[in-house]
Amino acid sequence: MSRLESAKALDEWRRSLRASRCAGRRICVCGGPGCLAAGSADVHRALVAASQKASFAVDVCLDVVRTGCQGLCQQGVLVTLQPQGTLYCAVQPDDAEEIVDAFLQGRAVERLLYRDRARSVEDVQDVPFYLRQEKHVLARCGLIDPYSLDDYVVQGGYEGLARALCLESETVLERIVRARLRGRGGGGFPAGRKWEACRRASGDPKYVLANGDEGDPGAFMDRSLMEGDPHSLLEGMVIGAYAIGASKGFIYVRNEYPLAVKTLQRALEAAREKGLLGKDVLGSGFSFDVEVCRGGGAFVCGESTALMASIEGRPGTPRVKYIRSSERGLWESPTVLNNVETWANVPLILSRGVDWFLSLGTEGSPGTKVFSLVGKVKNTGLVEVPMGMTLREIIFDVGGGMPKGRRFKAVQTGGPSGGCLPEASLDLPVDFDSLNEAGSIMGSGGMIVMDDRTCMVDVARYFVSFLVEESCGKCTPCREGLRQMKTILDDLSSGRGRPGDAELLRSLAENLRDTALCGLGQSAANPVLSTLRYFPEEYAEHEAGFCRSGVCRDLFRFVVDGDSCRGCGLCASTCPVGAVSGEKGRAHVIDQDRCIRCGKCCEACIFEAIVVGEVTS
Amino acid sequence: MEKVLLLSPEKCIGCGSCELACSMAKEGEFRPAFSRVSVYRFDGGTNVPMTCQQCDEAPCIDVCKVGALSRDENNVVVVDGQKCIGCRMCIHACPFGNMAYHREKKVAIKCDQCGGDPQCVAFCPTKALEYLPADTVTLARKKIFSQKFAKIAQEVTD
Amino acid sequence: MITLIINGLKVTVPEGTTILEAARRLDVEIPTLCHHEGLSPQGSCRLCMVEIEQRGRRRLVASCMFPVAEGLVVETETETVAGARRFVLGLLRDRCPRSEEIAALAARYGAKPFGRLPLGERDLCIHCDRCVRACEEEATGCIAFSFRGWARRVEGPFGEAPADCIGCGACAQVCPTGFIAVEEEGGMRKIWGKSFELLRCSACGKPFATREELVFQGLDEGDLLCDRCRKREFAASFTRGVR
Amino acid sequence: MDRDALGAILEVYDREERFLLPILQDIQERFRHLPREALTETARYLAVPESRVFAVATFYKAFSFTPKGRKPIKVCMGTACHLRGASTLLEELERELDLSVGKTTSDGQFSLETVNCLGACALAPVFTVEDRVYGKAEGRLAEILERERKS
Repeated sequence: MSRLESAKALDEWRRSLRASRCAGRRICVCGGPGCLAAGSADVHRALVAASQKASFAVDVCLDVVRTGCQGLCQQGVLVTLQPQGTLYCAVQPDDAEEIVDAFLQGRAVERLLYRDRARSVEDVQDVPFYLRQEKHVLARCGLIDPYSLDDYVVQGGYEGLARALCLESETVLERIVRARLRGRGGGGFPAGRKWEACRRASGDPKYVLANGDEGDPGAFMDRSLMEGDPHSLLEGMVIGAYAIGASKGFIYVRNEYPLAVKTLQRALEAAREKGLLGKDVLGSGFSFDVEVCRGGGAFVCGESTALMASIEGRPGTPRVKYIRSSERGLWESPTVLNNVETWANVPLILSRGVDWFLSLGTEGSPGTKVFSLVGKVKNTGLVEVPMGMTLREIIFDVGGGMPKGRRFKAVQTGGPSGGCLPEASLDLPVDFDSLNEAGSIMGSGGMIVMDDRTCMVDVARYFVSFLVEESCGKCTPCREGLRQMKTILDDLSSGRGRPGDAELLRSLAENLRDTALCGLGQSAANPVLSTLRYFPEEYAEHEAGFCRSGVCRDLFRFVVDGDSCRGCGLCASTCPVGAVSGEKGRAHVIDQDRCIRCGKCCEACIFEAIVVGEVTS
Repeated sequence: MEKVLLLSPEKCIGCGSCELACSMAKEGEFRPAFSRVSVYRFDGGTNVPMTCQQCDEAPCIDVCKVGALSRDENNVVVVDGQKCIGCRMCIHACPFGNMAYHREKKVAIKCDQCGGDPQCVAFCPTKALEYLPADTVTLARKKIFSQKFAKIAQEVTD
Repeated sequence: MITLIINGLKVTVPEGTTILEAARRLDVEIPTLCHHEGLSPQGSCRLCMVEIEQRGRRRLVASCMFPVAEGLVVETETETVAGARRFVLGLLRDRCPRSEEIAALAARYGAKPFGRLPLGERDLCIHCDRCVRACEEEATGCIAFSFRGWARRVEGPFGEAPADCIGCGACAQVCPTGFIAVEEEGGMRKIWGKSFELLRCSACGKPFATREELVFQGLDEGDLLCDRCRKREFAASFTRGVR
Repeated sequence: MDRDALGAILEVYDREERFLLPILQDIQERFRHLPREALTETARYLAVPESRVFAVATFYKAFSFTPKGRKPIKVCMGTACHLRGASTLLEELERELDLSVGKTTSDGQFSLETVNCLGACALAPVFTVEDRVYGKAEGRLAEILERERKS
């Protein structure tokens, strides 16, 4: 493995790699977070063993690789066969031999295929979940071995960097500006403008940072990218550094993502060895290196100035930033910070062109966006769609809608800094500006679907409790205001609510939004303000002591609707405390003194006969 | 022209008018304990008025990291009471004891030559304290005085 | 030089001046808590918020840190500003119900506590960070804020008396609410749970400094004189010089 | 405390302030908590005030002052898990282990903590024991814990 001394050498290397692989058949085992949890390591081991056994028998080389997230986490462990693109779902280690045998014989294992209304779908592209997606940033994620630089290069990796280094650095910058790339991590600030300001700023050295401190609960986009396609992030950073004139970069990775740290470190070593990073990148004379920093477990470190404080070795408390980081950032030097997904878009803009990028998405928000679609939705997973797709299309077409006939109530975007949007907002095109107008934010791309058994006051309380834990405590509004809001929300969800609480909450939240020091505090009001805006009736009911969703345990009771109950007994057998009783075939009853209101009976009932009723004193 | 405050112990009669004038000007009351200038009366009738000599290399300024001590346009070292955090480092640092700590206001105090109109000079009946243009004659006199200080300082540190 | 408008009045100040400094030149009153002229700005108490108009957008900014800009329009007495002050002071009233300083400010700006927090132990600390900055910037940095959020508190390492404290008392001097107590009695100074035996002046015998203060400055050798005796000593040796 | 182990951790890093966080992470990993002497030694090594080290050690959730269990159990409190009953799961775990959040069992085997999102939302509610992820585990808790106890 020698260093690549020029863009041409990279090209030649790519061609020779491709030539040596043209016959390559591979079995890709998903190693994304969801599949790992579902046991993908065991599946991988079994498949490796099975393929080795098979290759003794027949003289065929089968490659078994562990890839990053393939997307459809709900159906994990996922296995995709290349080059056919056959997708297997819910694979167990025991299935390994059958998969390998069938692969060698050129047929599919019918029982493991994705099933769509009794029809099994063979080609991964025809699975409805993937049908409406446009995978560009995630294109390689799930296809390549994240530890293999060869894999990345075969798939066109570092082509963007090679192109960039042939251009003047101003031209590279100008392309990013013209592509109107907006930051994928929060408010959607134009990346090009940030880069430009940093390039112009005086001060040396300049830094580029990648924000991989993905703290939003229910979001794993950046994790999937870092663990599944680390070089795309690196390549983006090198291009950015070239455009800005930076010599050093840091990737700040969330503490809870040890695999991402390991994957990135391996990628850094491989890239350095090949001369794609470090001194004199691809013989261009430009030098740049990157270091990985582990976070310490603090949500606030996703805020840019807190992240920088953390890299500097201090507690992650944000600074007032009336002077932008692009002028005075890390160690007071000009700094550009973008999140992982934003960086991963950069190579694409260079290799495929600005016009191609602008052809995706909307006028104001070009390109695609990666979401983690979770919560009460059939197909949870990692999705990439063009900006401007409506919430309805994402949730119902890609996500397959609500499970088990439940009713949609709200979708939460943007994590604790975002908001809850109601059914009436479903036709909203998803882009930075329309989400903002609706009272939420794009955030980094968490999308959590909620059904009629979700209490919006409880959701607000959940996020505010989260933020109380995560507030750094530096500024008065966030430290004290959130605590006040939490107290009121606790009161509301435990029957101690008072008339006027909703109004008091609104006033506290609005003041918090207007006076807090950093982005975390300012946006911390969103979960409260958006639920107040779209679900005022639930707050009114909680003030009076009722939770219609059957979540706040002191504010409702489960009752059996005698007309609907068929007496099947499913509820009684599910109840963990034996509170439901009744004769077979007759309407059942719930002993209210015993009932712990866990809702298991309600979930279990297929006749919707268990309903939420008011507490009668 | 810049002016300098000259001390002439040989003219001092130890009347203490300067201390009273200073505390009145700075504190609004006659409290010699809070005066920035002090008169020391020794046996044998020698009286010495003492106040800040506005050292060229002032240890008080060096030690103050919060920027409460600085030189004004007349080269006088002044305390900004708003900036002072009361750490007393300057008080320990001054080799001549010319910085003091105001126990009530909890800040450092020193002679600031009353912004160009030193009251001690105005009330000194014998010109033991003088406020003169920094011309050649005055500077020569001040130099002699300072050299004595330097010599004494030397003796003490030895 | 930059010209801006505060409450309809023009003021011209050097570049890099903050709105607060510019306002004080006009004698426009803006309440502050975490601000201290000797310490690096922090912008965390959010009491000094003022309303600015920039590119047609109005918003609240912390005047103690916002740098002036040409043509900037600032309002310090709008209903929005008053509301923000009431909010911040109301929160601090709940946090520090025993603080007379906060009560006085709250009364002055019409703020009331919200009164919803569960009762519990309350101290006088409003988390302005002045003590921490004073110690860090002038002394040894022996105290810091530990933990975070509501639980955040200023203390020595491990919640104990800070080993590095030199007893200079600057932290107590800059504390706006008197949370940090410094006691001086019988030749002892007590602060942060640490007791210092004060050194006595070798001339007059009065206790005048902690040994740690002098060691920190490298002044702990030779005759240890208080400032008054140092002054007298020099006056005395001067008399020898006169003769 | 094993001073050689601490020395080995420190010597990897240059004496720069910015390495405070990674050093503490290594100490936490090695000792499963932050021993006090280690913090004092780190402060000396990096020439930063002890108060700074303590501030960083208490600010970030990754650190603890009492030893975590050999098998730390982390319960995901992410939004998806919350909606699908994470708090009930946590209650059940507390009951099964007779342990409250933030504590370690007396034999030092298990400690219980909550985390904000493990990224395994499809399996919500989830928890991990070391790096093993368990999803949709209601009703199987006793069995899982028994297996973990023995392995």
